[in-house]
Amino acid sequence: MHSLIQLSIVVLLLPLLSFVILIFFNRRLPRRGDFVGVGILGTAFAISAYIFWTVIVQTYDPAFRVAWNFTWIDLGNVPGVGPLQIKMGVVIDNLTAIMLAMVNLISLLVHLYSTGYMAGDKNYGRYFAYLGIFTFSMLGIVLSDNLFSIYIFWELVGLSSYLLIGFFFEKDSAANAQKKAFLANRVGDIGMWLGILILYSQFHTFGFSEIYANLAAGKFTLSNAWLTASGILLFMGCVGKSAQFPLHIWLPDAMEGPTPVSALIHAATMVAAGVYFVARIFVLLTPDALHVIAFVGAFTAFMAATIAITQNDIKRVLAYSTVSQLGYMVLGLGVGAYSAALFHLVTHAFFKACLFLGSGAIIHAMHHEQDMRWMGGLRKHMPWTFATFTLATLALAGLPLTSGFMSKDAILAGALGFATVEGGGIYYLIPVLGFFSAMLTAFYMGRQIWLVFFGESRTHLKPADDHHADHHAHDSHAAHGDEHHEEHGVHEVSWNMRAPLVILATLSVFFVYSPDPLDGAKGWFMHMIQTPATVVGSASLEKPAALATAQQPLLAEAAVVGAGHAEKDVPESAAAEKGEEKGGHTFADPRQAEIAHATHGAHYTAIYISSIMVVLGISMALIVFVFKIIDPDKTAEAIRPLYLFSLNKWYWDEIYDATFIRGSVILSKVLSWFDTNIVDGLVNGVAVTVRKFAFANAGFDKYVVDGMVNFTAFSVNTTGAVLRKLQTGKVQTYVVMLIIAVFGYFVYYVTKLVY
Amino acid sequence: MLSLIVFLPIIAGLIILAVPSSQKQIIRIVSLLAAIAQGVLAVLLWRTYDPSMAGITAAAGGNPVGSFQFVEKLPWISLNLGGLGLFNIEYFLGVDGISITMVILTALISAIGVLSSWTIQKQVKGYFILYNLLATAMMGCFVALDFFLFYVFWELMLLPMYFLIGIWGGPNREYAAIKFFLYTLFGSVFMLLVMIGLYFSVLDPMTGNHTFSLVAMADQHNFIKDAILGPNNVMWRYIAFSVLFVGFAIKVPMFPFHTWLPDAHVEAPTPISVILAGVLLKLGTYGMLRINFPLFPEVFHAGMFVIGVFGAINIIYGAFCALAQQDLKKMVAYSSISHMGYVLLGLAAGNSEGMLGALYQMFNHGTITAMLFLLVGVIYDRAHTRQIDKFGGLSSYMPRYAAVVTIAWFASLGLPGLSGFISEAFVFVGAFSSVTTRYIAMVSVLGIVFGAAYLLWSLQRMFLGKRKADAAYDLEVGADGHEHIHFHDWKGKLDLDSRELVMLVPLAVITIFLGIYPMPIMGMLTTSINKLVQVLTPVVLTSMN
Amino acid sequence: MSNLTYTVIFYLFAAITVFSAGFVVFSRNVIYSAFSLLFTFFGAAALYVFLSADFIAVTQVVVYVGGILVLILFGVMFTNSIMQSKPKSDIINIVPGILLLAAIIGALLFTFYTSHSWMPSETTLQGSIVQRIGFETMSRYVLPFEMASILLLAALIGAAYLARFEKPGNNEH
Amino acid sequence: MEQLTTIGLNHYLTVSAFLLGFGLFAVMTRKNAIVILMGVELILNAANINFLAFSKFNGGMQGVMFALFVIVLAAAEAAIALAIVINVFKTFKTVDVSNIDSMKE
Repeated sequence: MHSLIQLSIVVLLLPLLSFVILIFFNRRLPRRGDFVGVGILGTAFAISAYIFWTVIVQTYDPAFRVAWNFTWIDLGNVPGVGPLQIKMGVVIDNLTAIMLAMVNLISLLVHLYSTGYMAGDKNYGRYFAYLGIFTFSMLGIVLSDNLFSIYIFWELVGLSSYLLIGFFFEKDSAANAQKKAFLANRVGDIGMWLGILILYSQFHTFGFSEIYANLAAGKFTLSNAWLTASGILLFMGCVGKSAQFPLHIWLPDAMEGPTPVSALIHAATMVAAGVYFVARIFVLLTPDALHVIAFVGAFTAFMAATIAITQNDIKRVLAYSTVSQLGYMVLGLGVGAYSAALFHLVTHAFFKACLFLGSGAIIHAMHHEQDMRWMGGLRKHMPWTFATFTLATLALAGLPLTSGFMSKDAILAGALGFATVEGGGIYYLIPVLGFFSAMLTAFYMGRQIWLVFFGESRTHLKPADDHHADHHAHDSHAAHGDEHHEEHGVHEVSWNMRAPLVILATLSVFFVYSPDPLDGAKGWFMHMIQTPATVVGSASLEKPAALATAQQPLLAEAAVVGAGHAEKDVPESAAAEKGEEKGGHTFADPRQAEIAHATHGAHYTAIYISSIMVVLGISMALIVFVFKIIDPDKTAEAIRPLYLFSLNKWYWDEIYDATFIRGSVILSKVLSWFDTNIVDGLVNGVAVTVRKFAFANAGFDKYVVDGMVNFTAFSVNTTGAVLRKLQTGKVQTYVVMLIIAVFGYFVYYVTKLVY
Repeated sequence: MLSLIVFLPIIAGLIILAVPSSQKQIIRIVSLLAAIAQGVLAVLLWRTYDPSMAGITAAAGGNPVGSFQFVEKLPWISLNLGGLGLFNIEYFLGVDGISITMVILTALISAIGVLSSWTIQKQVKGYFILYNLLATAMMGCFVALDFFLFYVFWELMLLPMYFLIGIWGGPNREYAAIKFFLYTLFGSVFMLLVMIGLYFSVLDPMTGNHTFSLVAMADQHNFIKDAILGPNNVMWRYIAFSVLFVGFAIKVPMFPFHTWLPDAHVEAPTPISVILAGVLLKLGTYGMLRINFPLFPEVFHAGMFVIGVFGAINIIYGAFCALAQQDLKKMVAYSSISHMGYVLLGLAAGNSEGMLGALYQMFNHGTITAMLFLLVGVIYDRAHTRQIDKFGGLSSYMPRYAAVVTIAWFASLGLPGLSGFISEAFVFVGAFSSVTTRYIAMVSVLGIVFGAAYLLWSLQRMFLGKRKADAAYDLEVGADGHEHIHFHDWKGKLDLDSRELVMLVPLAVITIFLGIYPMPIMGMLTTSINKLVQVLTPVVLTSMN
Repeated sequence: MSNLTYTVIFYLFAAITVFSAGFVVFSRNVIYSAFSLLFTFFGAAALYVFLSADFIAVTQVVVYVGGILVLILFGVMFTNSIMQSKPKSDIINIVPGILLLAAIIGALLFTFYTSHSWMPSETTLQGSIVQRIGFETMSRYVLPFEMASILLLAALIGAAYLARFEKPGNNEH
Repeated sequence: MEQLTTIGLNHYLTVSAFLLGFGLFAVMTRKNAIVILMGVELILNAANINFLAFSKFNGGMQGVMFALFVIVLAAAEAAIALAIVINVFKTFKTVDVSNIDSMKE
């Protein structure tokens, strides 16, 4: 067992340990045991940092991969299949290493931040326990080497997000939100599960590498439509977790959870898991599936951006921007800009976490005021927050010199290239939507910055009626008990909440990733993460049977090139890697190669357009909110329908509520009525008829059959009663009878005698 | 050994018979000891069981006891019918992979049931005597390998169940008890007919006369070609299969025959609900596996699709009905209908994954549903109502209870890491892998979502949010300044007391452990199941890919 | 003595017997009927003499008149207090009684006189039969004789037991 | 005329018939137990007359012996009967047989 594997397993299990300790003993530990959580996460981060160092920095090899697995369930000698085992395992490659480090880092920072933010909450200890189990399941997703365990951790992530969203479960809104989130995820999960089933029913294995090997060997006997279907179904899992278009509704509501949780789960890690998963299964996605993914991503990015413009809740704005950014990533994957998408995943994780933690600081300082309309002028009061928040905002908007700029424009370049390769037409919609939402992003982020930090404080403008409706719930009281009641001033947050902001802000500057602020492709990241060869290239679309023959030579030469290209040669990995990616910019799949080439061509165009868009957006924000040339309210009035449309989030909630939720509730009522009245009624009806017949039968028995018996008894009885009268008990009566009898006999005798 | 494990409760019942009925505590303790002893024996059985032996049918060489283990085989009833030959019924016990797990489950659930019967105050003596009788009958059903013996135990089960529901039940208990009794009797009558028919169409390869031995029956070679249920008599075989299937489906319960279940559950006292859902429902599917399918494999093969459809109906229909319930116990009852649907679906798949999932689901459903009913009982003891809307915000006031409920609820909705998930997953894997039931599986996956829906909804309405205006409990501010919950006439501990923890924690631990590492149970199943699948498929499965 | 006187005497005694018997039956007064019973017994005894059963006749007088009649009189006295003016015993359902009486007697007489003709043997009992009774008793009827004696003893004891008076103080029932 | 003058068997039988009839009548109709007893005696006498008459006219001794035993039995019977009557009287304070029906129903 490779040492890295052991380390990674330790990393995986540490947060679970923290969960177990805290869930059982948090009340017995001092400070409710928050130091346990922070400490354990610190250790975990240290180890994962070591892994990162070894994998990324020391063995600077794109094809690096070590794997280990064990038999989890042994089904014995299954008829029709032969010996069959279900394996569980761990795989470490570059992507895993990076994700490990990222997840642990953000989780650690959030733990640290929470010690300040959640201080004094009555379930303080349990909160850290939940953070622990979330981190555990997230790491599980990152590390697992097969679909089954990914599905397991996938659902566990759903569980922990359920627990954390509903942390303030006494608020009905929170309870609803957690239920909504879990169910939406479940819908995605069953799609993903069906996708897994399609693959399993073919290969009787869950492991990635086995599946890819079988696929490359053309063992997939169903029609190719099934393969596309499996791809899209698996993507549904991502749609659920990463809040893509049909199932995006849960993410904004999830903001009911504590703000650090929003930062950790609903900005940085969990929602990114979907993208990570699609990246893992990228190689078995057929071009059709990729097209679907690309369009879904583009649409989501655009829609979320339009909604984000008009939201007033600071966290909701960020939530929708998250959805939109995730749309970017999915779009990137769809167009085959694999590494760009993952790059954006990482960068976005950092700056969006920074933004959320910053907003958390603001909310904390504003005594749980979340509505931007009543903020403003915080620039002076909270300089640290202001600085970090602005930096992160620039990164999100995608201004040059920030990490966001590099990743986003890589994706857009990929989109352009994709469009050109696919031959224009409808496919140009994708880059167009991308650029447009880039502009919108710049606009609403500018709006947010202005509303929050500049201008004068508008706290007093807040109408008193809904003052602290439920924001001022128990936690605010508990959290900052009395010191707020004496001095109500806004103040900078304490160090343990400031430090994470600073760290995250630094991580959203370009030089962390690439020496060239304009081209992320020159950086280490894009080098380490490279687009894998898909085992179902366009060549294999027509006749999957020929896929094996079509694929083998390509793979072979790819392997050669990869081996030649790689700085450090890791034979085991090169051998283990069939369908997985190869070193260098060589692609086993001609289509990918084409797209990559076109992307290179489109690189600078993308930069220009996107920069223009961003500048456009920001200047619009300035025009509207700084120079007041256009009055936002008047504009809103002017385009009221559009404004409402955006403000009400395109009415998705209403639509779903009217169709699915109401529908299923009504259906359930109907069915249970059917059950009690029709099915059960039928049963009872049978029972009743049987009883009726039985009663009739019983009547016959009682009055006729039994009647005869009783009549006999009765007659005997009466005769007895009559005859009893003769038994007077007087001797003389008997004598009389005797004599009468004798005389009777005599008469008889005489008559006999005479005649 | 098996006889001991079967008849231990009866012995306890006899002892109780001697105890004066005023000595309630002694009575309880005696039956508890018996249950514990039974559990110990079951564990012993489990440890000494050899998972490499398949069972199911007679081994090669016509060994009459097959590769069963712990076999006990004595002539029981043997009378000479002259023309009809020798009529011999054997006392034939034995276990294989399919039954050993059920034996363990039964022992476990009976012990839990005794514990939860502690609160029964009415006619304790009679209650425990009937209870022990029931325990014996259930255990007997799972280990009997002679069809006649099986039938005897099967019928023996009805009587105590009827009285336990009919005397110790809720307000509408007579109706429910009668309904349960008639329904099951209806099924078993047909079973009797088929049993006789089988007897006259099967020959024991050893002795050459007719036999009731299921081991002999499970081997198609032992059938007389032209007998009433012989291979040549196709129509009658189909009819026999159908009526037998209906008989077992009533116990499961399968869709059109399920309506006795909610009534019985709602009316029955908590321990009886636990037994009913934990063990009795399994007898239906166990009977299918042990009797219905192996004896008529070709009919089963033809009927897979139909069974699968009914399974899917159970899953989704049950989930929807549960979604609409106001009574918590009724919701749980419908949820177990839905979960037994998974079992049917897995059986219908007819391949190892599906069967494995089905059997594992049988075990897990036993433990999980037992938990659910115990938890319902806990809240009912305190609040004297089960209306979901009468609660709310409980988790602030009863944290321990809320925690266990959360575990149980999530186990029931198939959360990974808890045992329910693995069984459902395997059911779907199997159902999807077989061409016959692929599309059914696709539809039934919806059951996962709706299962989550009704469970989470009830969880939210009862435990989250704040106290409802018309809640079944009051709030009062205690000495320490915190709010405390207060039930109107509940003297006992507010949160779970130690007895309830002793009942619930083992189940929870089992659920979690088997969710992480299922091999302890699955390991015993696999060999038998692979053998069973071979028996069930006359032709090699082409549906696998 | 002449045949005619014989006949007359017979009729006389027969009449005495029958009429006194009738009086026994029909008189309302128990005392009277008891005493007229005396005459009946005497008449019967006389008839026995006519039937040349002189020993029986003597026994009849001794036993009946000297024993039974005295017993009966004692019984009368025990049961009916003499002081009360006339100890009555009224007659129930007299009419059917009379009818049956007539019927029985009529039937018997009818039988005797019409339907049967007795054929007496040549040899009839002549002279005294005391010696022959002695022989018969000791030879042929010895067993009935002994039994009779035992019976008498039993009757004696039984009668004494039944009729004894309990002392006042321990009253049965 | 010859019938009347020469005394034959029938005359005795007639007498006994009358006695029997009267005895039966007494047993039937009188309420006083003692009178009934007298009736019984009459019946016995009638029987005796019969026995003796028959034995006279066929010259056998059986009738005579039987009559002798009848008398003996009659004595015993009378004694027992009277004792019973007296007991009855002690119990019921009456000898009216129509009232002595405690065993009735």
